[in-house]
Amino acid sequence: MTPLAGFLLVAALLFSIGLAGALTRRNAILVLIGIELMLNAANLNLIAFWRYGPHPEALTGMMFAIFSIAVAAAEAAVGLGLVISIYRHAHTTDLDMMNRMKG
Amino acid sequence: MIEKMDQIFVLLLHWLTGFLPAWLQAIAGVVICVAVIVCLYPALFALAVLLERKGLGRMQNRYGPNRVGPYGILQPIADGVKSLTKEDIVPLSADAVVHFLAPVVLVVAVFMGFAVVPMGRNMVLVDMDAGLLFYFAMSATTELSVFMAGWSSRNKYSLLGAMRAVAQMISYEVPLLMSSVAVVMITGSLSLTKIVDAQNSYTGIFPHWYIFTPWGFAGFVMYAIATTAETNRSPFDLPEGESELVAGYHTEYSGFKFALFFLGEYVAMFSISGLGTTLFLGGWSAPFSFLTWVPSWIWFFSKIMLSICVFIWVRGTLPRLRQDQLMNFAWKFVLPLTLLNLFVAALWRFLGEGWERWVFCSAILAVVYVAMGLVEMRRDHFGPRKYRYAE
Amino acid sequence: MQESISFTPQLITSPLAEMLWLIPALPIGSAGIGALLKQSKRKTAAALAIGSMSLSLLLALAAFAHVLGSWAGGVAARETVNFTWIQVGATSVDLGWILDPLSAVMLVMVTLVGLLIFIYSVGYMEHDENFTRFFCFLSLFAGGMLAVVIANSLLLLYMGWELVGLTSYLLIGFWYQRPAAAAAAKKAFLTTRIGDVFFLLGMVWLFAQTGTLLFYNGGSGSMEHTALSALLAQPATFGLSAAGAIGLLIFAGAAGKSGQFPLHVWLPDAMEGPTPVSALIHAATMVAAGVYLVARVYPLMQAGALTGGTTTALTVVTWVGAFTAVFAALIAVAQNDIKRILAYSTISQLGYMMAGLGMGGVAVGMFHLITHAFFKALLFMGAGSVIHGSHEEQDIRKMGGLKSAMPWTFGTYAVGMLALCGFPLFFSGFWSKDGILEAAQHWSVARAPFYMLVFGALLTAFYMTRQVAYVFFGASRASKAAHESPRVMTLPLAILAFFAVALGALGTPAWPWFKAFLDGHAVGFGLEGFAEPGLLALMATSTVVVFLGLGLGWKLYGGKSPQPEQPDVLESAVPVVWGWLRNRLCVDEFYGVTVIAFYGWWAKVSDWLDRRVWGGAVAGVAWVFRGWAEFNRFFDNTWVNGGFDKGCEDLATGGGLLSRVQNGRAQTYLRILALAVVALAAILIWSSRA
Amino acid sequence: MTVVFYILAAMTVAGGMAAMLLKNTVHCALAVTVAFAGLAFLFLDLDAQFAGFAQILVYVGAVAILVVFAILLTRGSETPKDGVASKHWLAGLVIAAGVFAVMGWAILQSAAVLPHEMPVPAVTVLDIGNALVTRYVLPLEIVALLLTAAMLGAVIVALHEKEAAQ
Repeated sequence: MTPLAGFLLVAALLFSIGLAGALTRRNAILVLIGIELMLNAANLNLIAFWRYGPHPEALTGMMFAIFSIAVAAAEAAVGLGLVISIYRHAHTTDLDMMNRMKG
Repeated sequence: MIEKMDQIFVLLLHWLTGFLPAWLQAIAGVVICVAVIVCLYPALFALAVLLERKGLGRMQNRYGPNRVGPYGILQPIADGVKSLTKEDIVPLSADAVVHFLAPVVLVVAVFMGFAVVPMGRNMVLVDMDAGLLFYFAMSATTELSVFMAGWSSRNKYSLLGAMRAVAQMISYEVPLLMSSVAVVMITGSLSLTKIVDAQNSYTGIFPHWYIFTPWGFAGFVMYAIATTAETNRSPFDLPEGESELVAGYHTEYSGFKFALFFLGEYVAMFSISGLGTTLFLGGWSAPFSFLTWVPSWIWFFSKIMLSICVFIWVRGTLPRLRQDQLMNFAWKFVLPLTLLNLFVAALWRFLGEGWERWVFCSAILAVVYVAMGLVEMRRDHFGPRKYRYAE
Repeated sequence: MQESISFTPQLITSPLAEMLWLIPALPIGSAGIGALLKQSKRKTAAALAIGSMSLSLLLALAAFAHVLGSWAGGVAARETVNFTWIQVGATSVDLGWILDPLSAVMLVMVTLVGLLIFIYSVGYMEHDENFTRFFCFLSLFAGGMLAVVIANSLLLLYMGWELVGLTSYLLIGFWYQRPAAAAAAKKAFLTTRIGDVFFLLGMVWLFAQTGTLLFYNGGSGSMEHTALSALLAQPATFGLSAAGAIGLLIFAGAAGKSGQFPLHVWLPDAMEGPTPVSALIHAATMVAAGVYLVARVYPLMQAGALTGGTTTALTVVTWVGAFTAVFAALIAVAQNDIKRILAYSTISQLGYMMAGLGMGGVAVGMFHLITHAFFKALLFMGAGSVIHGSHEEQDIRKMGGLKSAMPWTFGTYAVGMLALCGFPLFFSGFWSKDGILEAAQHWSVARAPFYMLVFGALLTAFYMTRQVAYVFFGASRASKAAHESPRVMTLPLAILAFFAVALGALGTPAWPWFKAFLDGHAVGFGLEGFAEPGLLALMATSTVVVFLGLGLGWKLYGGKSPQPEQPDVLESAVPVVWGWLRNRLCVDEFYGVTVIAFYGWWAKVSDWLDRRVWGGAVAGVAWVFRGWAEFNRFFDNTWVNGGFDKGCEDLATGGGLLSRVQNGRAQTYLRILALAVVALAAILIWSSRA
Repeated sequence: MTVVFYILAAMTVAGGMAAMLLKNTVHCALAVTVAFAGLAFLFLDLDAQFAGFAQILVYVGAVAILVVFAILLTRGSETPKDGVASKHWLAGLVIAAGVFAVMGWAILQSAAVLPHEMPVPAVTVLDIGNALVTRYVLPLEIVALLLTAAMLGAVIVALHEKEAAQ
């Protein structure tokens, strides 16, 4: 089993874990954590492809990863801010309780 | 001979590892260095504690510790023994694992920082390409440990202290980074050894330290303020403000864990002042060209001790801030000025050699600093207290 | 001006000629400043205008001296300064100014008379609240006039020409509160405009033919030999050459400005303006501009003439001039308004000048122009002084006996009157008029103009005597006692009187200095000038005629003081003729029933066309579109909107069904997304694997 | 496939698992921090120094702190009575498993499994910096803008009620 495949598998596993968490937990914050995990798995993929890709000197994957880290930080900040304001509003972070936006 | 004195530790290392088989030498070298660092800094810590207590005593017009040994020199040893022999109490409702992990994480993270700080010519553990980044990454993890400590020992004082500490550290990390980025911009490298080399030259007898440039001076002032807050030193020592919350996040710690926290704080002080020395005070380079014969490591450690003395002096002098004042100071005063400093550094970089850059940069900095100082000093800034961060 | 030098390397333009543009620029500039002044700044305005005018006078004198100096060396200099104004492809429109005897003399005359009139009007207008505006207009007028004078390009001349027209409109209508004044201003503007249209046509034609509007340009100007011969070669209608036709068109413009017969009607009404204006514009300068224009383009008119002979254009000019002279003089006899009399006399004198130009050449006409400018300005200002003194009274029958009331005015007025009548030997009018008569005597085409002009001279003497007798002699019929005018008004009168006498010396047959100066050849003093055959006889005739007129006038009007209401002596004698003359031979009425009526009718027709035909068409189009719009509205309401509503309802129901799926739980959506990803990825891999 | 890789992978996956499984939310936060750290070390193992340290700085230093703050501010630390899993947790689990299956299948399908070795790319921080300010300058600026906007947005969203109250 080649190193690339190994990294990819780890990333896939991490992604699935994050997805599972996002799908099964009720706490909004933990859902966010799951999403962060998924993002990180993607980053790992990018870095792995950069490392084992044909043109590492082009830095494409690396840049992709760095930018996605930055974006993920922003996303986390905004998401948590939303969770807090929702909590102030509804006094819960339980996603099952929050189904007001239904058609 | 001078060369030998300068490189004595390096030579020593080579001599020691010389006995080992080749495949072991690299690892052995690293192990030895780590061991040295881990032994050296606690010793310095003891010295610093003694220094602080005596110095504060003098400043507060009283004798410091003077019972143990002549002039109480042995006081630190007594303290160490006491903290090691004390019973290690873990509160019943505490989260035992986290409660145990917190000090460990702190100390580990703090010691990691020394890996990239050059303590003398050729005396850096890992000459990393992204040394500065590594350093800040490590110092960032300490915040987590503080939170762990505060949260795990189910105690509202601890929690409050931890929250305060974390908030404060995060807010002051930004100016800390910014003020160092200026240096990186000028040097063009994140590697601390390169930064020191860039400052290790002289015009006449005077060195090219960054503190002797307009932006460098301003940046150093900002850096000093940020470090004081980052290490929870007075006047920014709210996280362990005795009068408000007993001892902050390590209220529930005792014995060796407490000692670890204590050690961690002081070592953090050492490492961060070492970084400051490296960034602005020319690292291990001599202050005057005719003093270069003095071994470089002596300069490094004397500079560190000097900054420790400044820490102590500040603590003895200034009163403690209020939480909201602290935050306002960080976000509304220090951060803008560091940003301005970035701009000025860029200007410095692109104005090129010559007297103009001195005039322009100094003028800009002076004007803005004076104006902002006036604004901040207006009376209506000291209004009734707002409990935003301390709820 | 680089061009001029490159065209004529042998001609060196002196710095004075370079500076010539300052002469019109100064008054125009002062006008610009005066326009910005506050109404209350009366002194400043007057000082500004007079100062700039006197500066121009100094410059003009300098230029005159310069020309004199060059003339002493033989042929008089003609210096031009030309520059390109607009450059369009190959063709360029050039402007420029010229310094030659003609322009020099005119410059001096205009600036001098103008300055005197400025000074005079300080006194005359001192009670007017629009003092500053008045001086602003005056300066503007002077500037325009001077631009006309120095112009070396027909275009520049036309600019100044129009500026002059505009200012005369503004000045005639200066008291625009009076309906009469406003109407007179309009009349003047429109009438002169008719002439100007012809002028413009002539100018365009000239440009089309010669490609330049410069008069003199070192051989390539439109008044110089090459261009003229080209124009002669070009035939036009009525057996005229292009040169003649263009000349006539330009003459039409001149006739408009200097009130020749068909277009003279505006001039008498223009007397509604303030008296200095009448003096400046309608006696001395503007009306002279027409004559000056003809003199400028004289080469064009004369082109193709055999030596000593004449051309069609000149013949036309002559006849028009002669007719106008007699015609206006006749009307003048029967007028009672002091200023109207002078106005008609001006018209007739302008006729004399035109005739002189037509028959005797530039010198003769211009000489009479100069002398007339001075004594007619004198007369107008005297009349103004009289009006001022007798409390804005203008009817000569309500005056009388002012001789004792205002001696200065009387003395100067008498001098002017005698000069106008051409009192022998001592007065300039005599010599200048004599020159014209002599030219008429020797005219090869016809004798009639000579007799007409002699008759005109008789009438002139007669009506002037009548006027003076009415105004200054006999018992006073005025309601209020008259008083002498202030010194600031009488002083210019005195100066003008001096010139009215002295100028004659420049044109005696014994020493025809003026003619020589304009034609640019040397001159010497010698009584043998009188020895010319027929000259003495002619002088004798004119003398006799003048005395006849004076005596007749004195016999009829002198000494008695008829009341205003009782009819005039001649009226009781020949009432019919008198009536005709009183109504100015009904020219205005004639125009009223012909031209104006025609325009009124035409306006009605156009109005009808507008309303009925074009308006109808527009309305029809509008109606069609409205119908179309109505149809569209119907279509929208029924089909489009209806269809949309139906579709929207369907969509709403569909959405209602679909929205069941959307239960507002984020995780549900995420779940569905993940399922979709799984399916998609599976399909992709499966397809790619094969 | 070195030992280091296996250790780090185990650490990371374990951290992730713990984060998703533990009952106490704060423990979850700490566990996810471990996972983040493990990922950072994986980056280092991939010779991506810069990315690794950036990962530590951003995630361990900032995001984790944010998370615990959020947890404490929303009183999320005490575990609810009726379990931590939502309804349909089983469906979620199945779907996640399906996703992993598809991905693993894809990876094992792909050319990544074919053995090929790449030399360690000689990429210094200087190169990254140059690339950032030359070729990737536009994305850099955009990300800077995004971060500023996100900061302001987060502050406003979180402070909104307070502002209303004051």
